[in-house]
Amino acid sequence: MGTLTIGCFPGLVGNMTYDFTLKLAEAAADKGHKVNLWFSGNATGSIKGHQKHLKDYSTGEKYIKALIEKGVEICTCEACTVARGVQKTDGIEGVQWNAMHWYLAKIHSSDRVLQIGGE
Amino acid sequence: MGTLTIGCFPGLVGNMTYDFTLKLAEAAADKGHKVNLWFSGNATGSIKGHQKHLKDYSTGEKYIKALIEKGVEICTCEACTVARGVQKTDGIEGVQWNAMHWYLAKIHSSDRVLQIGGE
Amino acid sequence: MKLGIFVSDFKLTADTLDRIKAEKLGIILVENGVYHATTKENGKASSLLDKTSNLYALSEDIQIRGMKDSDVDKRVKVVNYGDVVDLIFNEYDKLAWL
Amino acid sequence: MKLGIFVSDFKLTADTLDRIKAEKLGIILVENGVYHATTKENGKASSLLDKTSNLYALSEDIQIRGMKDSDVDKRVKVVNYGDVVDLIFNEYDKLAWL
Amino acid sequence: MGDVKLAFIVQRPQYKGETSRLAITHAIAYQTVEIFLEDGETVTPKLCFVGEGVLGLQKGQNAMDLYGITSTESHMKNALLVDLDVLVCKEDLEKYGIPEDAMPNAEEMGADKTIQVVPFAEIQKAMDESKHVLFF
Amino acid sequence: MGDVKLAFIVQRPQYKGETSRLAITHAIAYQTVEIFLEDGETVTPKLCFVGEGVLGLQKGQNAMDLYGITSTESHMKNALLVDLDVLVCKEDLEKYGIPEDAMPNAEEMGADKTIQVVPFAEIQKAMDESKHVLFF
Repeated sequence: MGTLTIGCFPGLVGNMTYDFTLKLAEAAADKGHKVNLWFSGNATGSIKGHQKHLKDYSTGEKYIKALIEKGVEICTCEACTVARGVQKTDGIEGVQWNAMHWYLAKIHSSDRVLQIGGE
Repeated sequence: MGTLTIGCFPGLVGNMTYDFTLKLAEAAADKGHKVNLWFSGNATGSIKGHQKHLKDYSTGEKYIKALIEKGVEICTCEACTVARGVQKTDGIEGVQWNAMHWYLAKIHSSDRVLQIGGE
Repeated sequence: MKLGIFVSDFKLTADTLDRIKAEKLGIILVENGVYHATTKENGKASSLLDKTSNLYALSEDIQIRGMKDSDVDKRVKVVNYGDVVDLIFNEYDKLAWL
Repeated sequence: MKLGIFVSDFKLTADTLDRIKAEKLGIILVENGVYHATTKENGKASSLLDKTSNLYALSEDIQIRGMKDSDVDKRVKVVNYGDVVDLIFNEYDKLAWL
Repeated sequence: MGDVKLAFIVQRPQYKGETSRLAITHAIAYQTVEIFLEDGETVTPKLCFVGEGVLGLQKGQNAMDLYGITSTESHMKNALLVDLDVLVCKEDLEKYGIPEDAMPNAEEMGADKTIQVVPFAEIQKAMDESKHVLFF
Repeated sequence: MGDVKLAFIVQRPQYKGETSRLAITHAIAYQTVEIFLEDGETVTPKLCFVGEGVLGLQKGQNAMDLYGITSTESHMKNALLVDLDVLVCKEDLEKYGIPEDAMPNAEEMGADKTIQVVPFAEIQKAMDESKHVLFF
C-alpha cells in the first residue's frame, strides 16, 4: 500500500474536476492506500459547512465527511479560505487548516503526487 | 444615461475576471449610468461577509459595499449560494438574494447587457 | 447588429469570432486578451487584429502585466475603464464575452 | 521517467504533451478529455491517440455524457476509478494533470 | 417595452465548468420572470449551442447515479417542456459526428417543442433579431 | 528520505486564474516546511515556466496600484530571495518576443539567485531528476 497526495485547486459545484478529485481519493482509500488531500484556490470554498445539497449541484460536504471517516487527511489553505470569508468555526469538522508547507510535507512522504490545477 | 446589467459567473480571488466586473460596474456608475450586477456560479461565493483582505488576494467585500453605496443593485443566485454553504445571514449587507428570473427581469429594462461566463 | 466582443484570453478555445457576422464589429481586449495587442507569436501579430479596425485594449490590463501602452500594435486604441463604458453605450448595441 | 498524464479537456490550450519526453508515457482521459477517445473531429480521430499506446478513458466520464464504452476508439482501454488508482501506483511514478 | 428577445449562445461543453449548464437553467427562468414585470412584458430567450457547446447534450446521460447531480439531458427536456426554442448547430454536430437523433426530446413528457438542429446561419439570425446576446 | 526534489511546471499565464500564481507561493513554502519534517529531511522545488506560462512574468508590474494585489513580479523576487531555482523556457520567451532582460531580478534586495532562462531540455531534465512533477 502506498501514499497518494492530491492537490486540488478548482472549486466545488459544477466544476466536475472537484468531483473527480473526491472520487479518486475515495477509490484510493478503499484500496487501502493512505490519501492526503490539499485544497487551495477555489477548492477552499468547499470546506464550508452547512452546504445545502440541491439536486442540481455537487456537494463537497457529505463526501468530505465520508473521506475523513475513511482516514483521508484533508487540509485547506488557511489564507485562501479566510480571503473568501470562511472562518475556521464555519468549516466542516475534521478538515485541517494550515499553510502551503503542509502540502509540501505530505508530498515529502508520498509515493505519488497528483497536482490538479486548472482555474 | 442608460442601464447596464452585468452577469458575472467566475469567482472571486485570483480570477481577475471578477475584478474586471467590479471595476467596470464602478466606472459605469461613476458616469451616472444605472448598473445591475447578477452573480451566479462561482461568483456567488463572493457575497460572503467578513472576507479577510490579504495583500495577495482580491477582495469582493470592500468593493461590493462601495458599489451598493453608489446605487448599484447587486443580487446573488440563492441556489448557487446556499449550495456553497453560505446563508443569507452570512452575506454582505445590501446584497439581494433571488432566483435567476431577477437577472432576466433586469435585462428586460436594460439598454446593454454583458454576460460574463467562463468557469 | 453592432457587436462589441470582449476577448479575455490569448489562446482562444472557441472559434466564435471566425463565424459571427456583424454590421459593426468591435474587439475589446481585456485581461490576457491584451497580449493580442502587445505580443507577436513567432514574429507575427495576432490574426485577431485583422478581423476589424475597431480594436481596443484596456490600459490597466496592459500595465499590470509589466507592459507599456507603447508596446501596443498601432491598430489598437488603448482605453481605460471609463472609455469602455462609453464604447458600451455609444458604439455597440450588443455585447459578448468570449 | 514513467509519466501518467491526465487530460481533462477536448480542446487543449497547452502544447505540453507535444514536448514532454518520457520512457513510458500513459494518457488517462477524464472529464471532457474522454472525447479524444469517443469523438472524431471531421471524421478524424484525435491526434492524441497517436502519442502512446498506453491510453485509458474513465468509464464514468464516458457514461455521464450519454456515450457508451463501445463508442471508444479500439486503442483506448476503458477503466474505472479503482483502475486509475492501480495505474497510478503500479504503472507510473510521476503524474501530471494538464 | 413588450417582449425582449434574447439569444443565449453556449460555446463550451457541458460537464466541466458550470457556465454551460447554468445557461440552460437561466433560460428556463424566463417562465417565472413575469412576477417582476408589468402586464404584457415578457422575455423570450432562444437557447443556442455552437462549437464545443454541442458536446454533452446527447441522450442517455446517467448523471444522478454516477455523480449525484441532475443531468444536462434532463435540463434540456425541461427547456423543451417550458416551450423554449432550443437550437443546436448542424455544422458542429456533423463536425463531431453526432447524429441528430442523439439529441434528447421530451415528447413522451408532453412537450410540443423539439430540439431544432439548424445551420449556423439560423443562430446568427437569432442573434441579429435579439435585443441582447448572452455568451456562456 | 533525505531530500525530495520537485519540478513545478507552470503552463498558464499569470493574472487570470489563480493557479499559475499559487504555483509560485507554493514553491516558496519549501522554506518553512522543516517544521513538519525530521532533521535532515528537505523538499527542493524547481519552479519552471513553459508555454503561455512565460507570460506575465516581466518586470514593471503595477498590480497594487491598479488592482490592489501583490504583483507576480514581487512573488518572483521573493522566490529568488529564498534561493529557489527559477527556470524560464528560452524557446517560449523567444516565441513571444520577450527579451531575457525583461525578467525581474532581486539583486538589489540581496538575492544570490537570478532567473535562469534555459532551453526546454533543461526543464525536461528538471522533471526527469525530480521525484514528483506538479503541473499548474
